[in-house]
Amino acid sequence: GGGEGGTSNGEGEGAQTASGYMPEGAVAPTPETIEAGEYAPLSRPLFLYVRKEALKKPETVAFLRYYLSEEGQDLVSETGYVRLSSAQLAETTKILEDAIAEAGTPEPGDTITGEVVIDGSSTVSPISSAVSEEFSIKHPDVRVPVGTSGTGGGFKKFLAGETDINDASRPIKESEIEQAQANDIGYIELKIAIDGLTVVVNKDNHWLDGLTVADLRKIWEPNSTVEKWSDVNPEFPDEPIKLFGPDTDSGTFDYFTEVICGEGGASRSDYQQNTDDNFLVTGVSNDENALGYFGFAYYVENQDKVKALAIAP
Amino acid sequence: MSTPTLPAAPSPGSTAHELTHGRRENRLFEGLCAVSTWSSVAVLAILLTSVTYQAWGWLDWQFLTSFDSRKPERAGIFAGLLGSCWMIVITILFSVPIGVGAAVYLEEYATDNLLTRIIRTNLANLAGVPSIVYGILGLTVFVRMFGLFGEQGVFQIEGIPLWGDAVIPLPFGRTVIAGALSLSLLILPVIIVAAQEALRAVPPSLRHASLALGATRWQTIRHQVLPSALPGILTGVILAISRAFGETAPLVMIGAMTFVRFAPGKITSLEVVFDDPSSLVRAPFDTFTVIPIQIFNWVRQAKSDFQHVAAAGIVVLLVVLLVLNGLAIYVRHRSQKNLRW
Amino acid sequence: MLNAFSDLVKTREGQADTASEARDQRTTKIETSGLDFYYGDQQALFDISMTIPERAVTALIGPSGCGKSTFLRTLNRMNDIIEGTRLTGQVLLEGIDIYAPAIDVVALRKKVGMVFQKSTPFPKSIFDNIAYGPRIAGTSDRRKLTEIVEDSLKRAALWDEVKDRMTESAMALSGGQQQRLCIARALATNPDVLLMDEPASALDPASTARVEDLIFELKENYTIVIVTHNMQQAARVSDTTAFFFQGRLIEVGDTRQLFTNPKQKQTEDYITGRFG
Amino acid sequence: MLNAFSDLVKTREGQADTASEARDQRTTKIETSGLDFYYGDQQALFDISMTIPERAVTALIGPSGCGKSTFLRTLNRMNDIIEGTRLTGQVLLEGIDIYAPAIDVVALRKKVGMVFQKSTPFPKSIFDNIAYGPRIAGTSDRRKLTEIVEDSLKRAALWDEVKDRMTESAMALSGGQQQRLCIARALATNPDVLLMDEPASALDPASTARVEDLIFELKENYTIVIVTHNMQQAARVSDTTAFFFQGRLIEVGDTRQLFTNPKQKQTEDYITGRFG
Amino acid sequence: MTDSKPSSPLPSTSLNRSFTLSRAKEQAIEVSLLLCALVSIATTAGIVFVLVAESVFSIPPEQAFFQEVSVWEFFTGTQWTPQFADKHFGVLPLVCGTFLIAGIAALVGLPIGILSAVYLSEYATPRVRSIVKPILEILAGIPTVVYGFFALYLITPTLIKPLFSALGFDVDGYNALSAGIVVGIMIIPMVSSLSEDALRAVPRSLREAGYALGSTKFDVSAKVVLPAAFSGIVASFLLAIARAVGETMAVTIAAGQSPTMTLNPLRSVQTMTSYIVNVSLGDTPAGTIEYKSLYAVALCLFSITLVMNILSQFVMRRYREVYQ
Ligand SMILES: Nc1ncnc2c1ncn2[C@@H]1O[C@H](COP(=O)(O)OP(=O)(O)OP(=O)(O)O)[C@@H](O)[C@H]1O
Ligand SMILES: Nc1ncnc2c1ncn2[C@@H]1O[C@H](COP(=O)(O)OP(=O)(O)OP(=O)(O)O)[C@@H](O)[C@H]1O
Ligand SMILES: [Mg+2]
Ligand SMILES: [Mg+2]
Ligand SMILES: O=P([O-])([O-])[O-]
Repeated sequence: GGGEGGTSNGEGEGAQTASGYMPEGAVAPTPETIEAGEYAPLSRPLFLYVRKEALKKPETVAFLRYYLSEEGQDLVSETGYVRLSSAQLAETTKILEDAIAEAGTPEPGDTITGEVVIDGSSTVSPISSAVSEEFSIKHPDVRVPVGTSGTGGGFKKFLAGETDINDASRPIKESEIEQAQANDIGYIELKIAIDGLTVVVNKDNHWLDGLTVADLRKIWEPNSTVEKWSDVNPEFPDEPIKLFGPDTDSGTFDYFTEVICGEGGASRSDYQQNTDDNFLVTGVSNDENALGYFGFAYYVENQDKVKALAIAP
Repeated sequence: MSTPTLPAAPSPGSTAHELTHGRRENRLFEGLCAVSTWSSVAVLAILLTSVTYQAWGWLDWQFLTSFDSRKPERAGIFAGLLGSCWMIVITILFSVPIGVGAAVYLEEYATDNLLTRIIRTNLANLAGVPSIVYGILGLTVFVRMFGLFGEQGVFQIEGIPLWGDAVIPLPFGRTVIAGALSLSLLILPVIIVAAQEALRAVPPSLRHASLALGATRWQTIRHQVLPSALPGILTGVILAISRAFGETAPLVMIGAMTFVRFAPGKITSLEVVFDDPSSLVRAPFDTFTVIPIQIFNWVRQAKSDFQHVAAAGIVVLLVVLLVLNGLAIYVRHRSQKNLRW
Repeated sequence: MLNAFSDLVKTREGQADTASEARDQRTTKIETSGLDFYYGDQQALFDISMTIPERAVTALIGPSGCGKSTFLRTLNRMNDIIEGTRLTGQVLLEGIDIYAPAIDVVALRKKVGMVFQKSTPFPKSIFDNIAYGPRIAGTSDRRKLTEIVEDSLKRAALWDEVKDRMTESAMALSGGQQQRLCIARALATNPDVLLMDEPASALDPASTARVEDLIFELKENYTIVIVTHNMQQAARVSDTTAFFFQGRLIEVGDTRQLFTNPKQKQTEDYITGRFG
Repeated sequence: MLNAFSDLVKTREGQADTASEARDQRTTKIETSGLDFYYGDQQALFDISMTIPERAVTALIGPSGCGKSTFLRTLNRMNDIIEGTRLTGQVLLEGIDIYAPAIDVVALRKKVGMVFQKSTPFPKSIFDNIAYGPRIAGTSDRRKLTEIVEDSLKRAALWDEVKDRMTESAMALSGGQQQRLCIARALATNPDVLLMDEPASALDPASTARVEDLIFELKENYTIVIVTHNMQQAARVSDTTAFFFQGRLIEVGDTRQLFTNPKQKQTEDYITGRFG
Repeated sequence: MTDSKPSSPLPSTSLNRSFTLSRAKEQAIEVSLLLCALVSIATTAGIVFVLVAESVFSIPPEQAFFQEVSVWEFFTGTQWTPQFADKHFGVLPLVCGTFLIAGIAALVGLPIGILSAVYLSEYATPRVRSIVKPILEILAGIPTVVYGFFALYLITPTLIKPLFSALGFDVDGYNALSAGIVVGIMIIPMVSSLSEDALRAVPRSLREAGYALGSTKFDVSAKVVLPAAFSGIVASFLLAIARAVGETMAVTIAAGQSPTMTLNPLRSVQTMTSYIVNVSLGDTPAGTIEYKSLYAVALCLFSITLVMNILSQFVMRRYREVYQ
């Protein structure tokens, strides 16, 4: 393939050598831009929903405190998300401590045992898994299994009382609140990190560095006619466009379709989809003409394999 | 008809010429067949070396004794090893008695009627059902129990006498026992067919001799037929078990958890069992992972180092399988030595 | 050829004579009447009526496929285990119809032991082979078992040869020893009747002679029915001989008389080797 | 018994006589010298030296296991396909050593056809069975093939019976027809020599007669070597007979002379039925 | 040993069935063994029940998959988008993906398998056979995740990509070709061992007849033995293809998840099996139409493999009769 947009310089150490197409006002996703809210519209907060009943278990308390500790927030960065600012962190900690006080849970001792069951968002699960892993090294007798059923799937179990904590990449929905009331499930919402949705292309794509939201909509809207890159923008090469996206069960999908196409679930369907974002990374990194989107974390972990696009509103 | 040549001179005449002319397509075909055959061997060699190469440096004691981790260098297969062991033990407990029992019925009791003919045809068909379909069956029947008991974990039986406070969830949910039951159904046809063959190889004279001594049918089976068929049955069982060991799709359906940092029943060492024997009862009703699922999970990881972790897991799996196969060959060999007719 | 037979019979003439006298007083052990037997649709026995005297040897002879084995196996219902067989008529053992519904086949087979043409030792030790019958009958006392095993082996004239190797595999014995082992095994269940289907046909002459001697001795205590292809053998060991042909009982009578002076033409043709 | 044989031989005496005269002028087709043959370690043939005359029928007789089939199969190297066999000595076909390294076995077998005891039709149509040989030899012209098939079937005296069912499966033919089909199939490759290993032993008497007639006719054009268990048959169809015993060639000679006046004691014992 | 008079029907005899307990035990054993044998029937019944219940009947009936989606749409639709706002339930893309991969597998596995079988049964010395057969058995025993790994990390990047890219084709990272190739490798042992059985069942006399007519080994193998074993070979082919159709993990790992209606082997496709795995991994809530689609797809898969199995059994029985 080849492109008009100035692909000539081939190598380009560090993907940022702006040589490809870049729309006006595009912002690249970095921890800074996301935390500062500059990387709009594709950034969002991530939550834990905790069942109040579960808070009565000392192991849950210990786990959540660890989650919000300095070490826990380090794991947020390590897994590629953006940690809370200290003000935000203080706010979340307060919500948690108030709830603990309300539940009247005894102070956890040195040796805690038991189980904290987590399920939910695949976006959040890397953080929860990392926290779980480190936590269980400190407290070997506490088991913290982390499932990845997606935010919606996780809520189903959470609201049936099967899990203690639900990872969520979006706030709880009206319908889910109703379900909670019906099932008499009390919960608290803890904001624990910020995520940027990242739109990525192949590492060897040298002619594209950014897109507008409008471009993205053109590509992703239902029944989109975009088959080649040149259908998006005549300046782009006349190559087939290969699309990768998360599974429709995921909050990431809901969020992206909502923001880009204006309605949750509204998307073209002829792209390669997978529950597992890792599939998408591999897919995009294997294909020069690919474009995909997934959570910022996966991008951070795979910066050497894929290139993030700057997005203009 | 060629003209008669006199015996004396081996002339370079027509006969001699006729008889000494070679053929090429023969060689070509043999070559093709040989290449085909040896290419399979080559594929195996490539597969083994490439996997071993990728696993090199990753397969160490730490790998065998660690739980899974988000960091490839910390990730280990311990949970999968224990999970696989539990899975296999329970699968054996279910499938071997039922499989051998079914084979004994078909070979020793069944008369040729519609029912037995249906059973036999059905067995052949079952052997060809894709494994994932067994997963769906297991999911509906063993995990969810048709939803008879509502959602998972809602209904539990506690304080079983002898077992103590071990909790048996009903429905079973995504537990070892649900997986093992599904795998049992999966390998049952294999075991039955192998056991049937072993039973058929027992000479009828042995049965007649026993019956003529006033043994009942069951005594004859129990004391004469089964012991004689045992090596054959064992071989079949081992091969079936090694199939179950590598089976992934049904367990994915059952929902064996992919990121598990614990062993079923919290049994991480022998001490745990001694301290709290009821953990042995709890384990089958615990969530689990198995080696092939861990491999599947690692293969899907984007971090390229997980590729090596997966390869290390594959080496462990293949070693276990080769040991099982070796065992089968050994048993077969022993039986040929011990039982001569 | 007739001469050859008379020669043979003569060798034991004294015995045969006394036996012949004894027979008249002897009671009937087994009696069959109007026995028909079918393998599926194919009839293998036609209307067999004969009596088998107690404590004597009855030989069944006849060409291959004439139904000797089939008849023998009706006597302890071993034919039951072949699918699709059917029997009409009666077999009375000590006056009791062994095909009556109330009969326990297992008990019957303990009472009516059987030894096959090809020796069939179990792939176990010599001891376990002999002890098998008593064990399944419920004897578990080791002393008692040892006693039974020794006694049975002695009766089968095998004790001296194997007494030091009781734990060795029975498969390691010679053909003749294996056959006597099978006889001992049958004796261990303490039967009244011993059925033998060509028990020596797979053996070398020396072993055959030992087995024949054994049969001769055993008849003091047991009722013996033996199938044989070998007419010399029938002449040597039996008191009564029955000649079967194409599923029918052609002639039955005192062995000596049957061989020297058969009543039926078919019998004569057979024993003089004109067919078969 | 000797008389019975002479009777048989007489029925074709006229022919045999003329044949006998003809033989002296006849050339040798095959000559073996010092032939030893081994299956693994076991020697099956010992120092066989004999000549087989052209355009005549040579019969090989002898008791079971004496090496007749083995000898026959050395003549077209069919033994080659059995693993672990070994041969020393020579087999000359028209003076050429067929075991020489330069020899193309495939061409040899076309020249030396073979028919087996049990007929072996391929599970194909009658036509394809006969056309098989010519086809693998490279003939693909349908007209030519049809010609060959018709001709071969006629020579094998089968044409009239099957001419309307050429596309039917050869498996549907009767035993005798199948055997003649196999002969026709062998003829279709246009051999010089025809080896037949008990070609009629699985057939009923009527079919046997037809095959024998056929052999008798074929010898006008072919050199035929036939193995048979049936001495009457050997006497009826062959010009020369060779008697094998325990892997050795005991006697070979004019058929009539061998049956009426065997030189060796063993031969006489065998043909008079004293063993075998 | 009692003297007895023939006639008295019920004398005190040891022959009567006195000890009914042991008879009851015998009976109980037989019944429980029968129950064991019936487990296999129950399994089949269970499979059919589960698949049919969820997709055709279900309680209440109007929630059955085929109530919400017409059978016509299911079997003729060319779009499979159960999880989108705009849902389509045309199973053809999945069937197409399945058969594309099975087809590639057949192209790879059947010729190699049958040629190996010929080699083993006609050419190989016993020594070679004794080496090669266990190796093929090992190949058959390797778990399918391993094959998936093999396809994704070895075949695609080092074989398919360079080769087809050099030829100017566009290759997806996940593609049907590499998945098809490994599935083909997987079925080789099955084809070769079943076909070898069929070849060996051809009577030796037929081979000898062939040789006696001046056939080369090639002639005998190709023109006598193979045609004679034809139906046995066909049966092994059918079984192997059924296996390829039902293969799951290797395909899930290596072929991608795109339900596209394509016959291009370089594209990413989704098979019926990998759709099932995908749904179950995503943990779609039970009771939704997407979830039920899993059962409908599984029913479709089950029917296809069942038909192939039955066909192959039928064919196999036919060939057994040939030599009788
Ligand atoms: N299991 C069976 N099923 C069907 N037919 C049978 C069976 N056993 C024997 N027969 C037939 O019954 C007839 C009598 O057989 P039987 O074995 O009693 O003969 P036999 O006199 O013992 O012969 P042999 O001396 O060869 O042992 C024969 O025609 C035989 O083919
Ligand atoms: N394939 C073989 N492997 C080993 N030994 C064999 C083989 N074929 C034949 N023999 C042995 O070679 C000897 C001669 O056998 P051959 O078949 O030539 O005898 P035959 O005269 O044709 O007997 P028959 O009349 O029974 O056909 C026999 O002892 C036989 O056991
Ligand atoms: Mg018999
Ligand atoms: Mg022969
Ligand atoms: O975060 P999600 O797994 O719901 O996409």
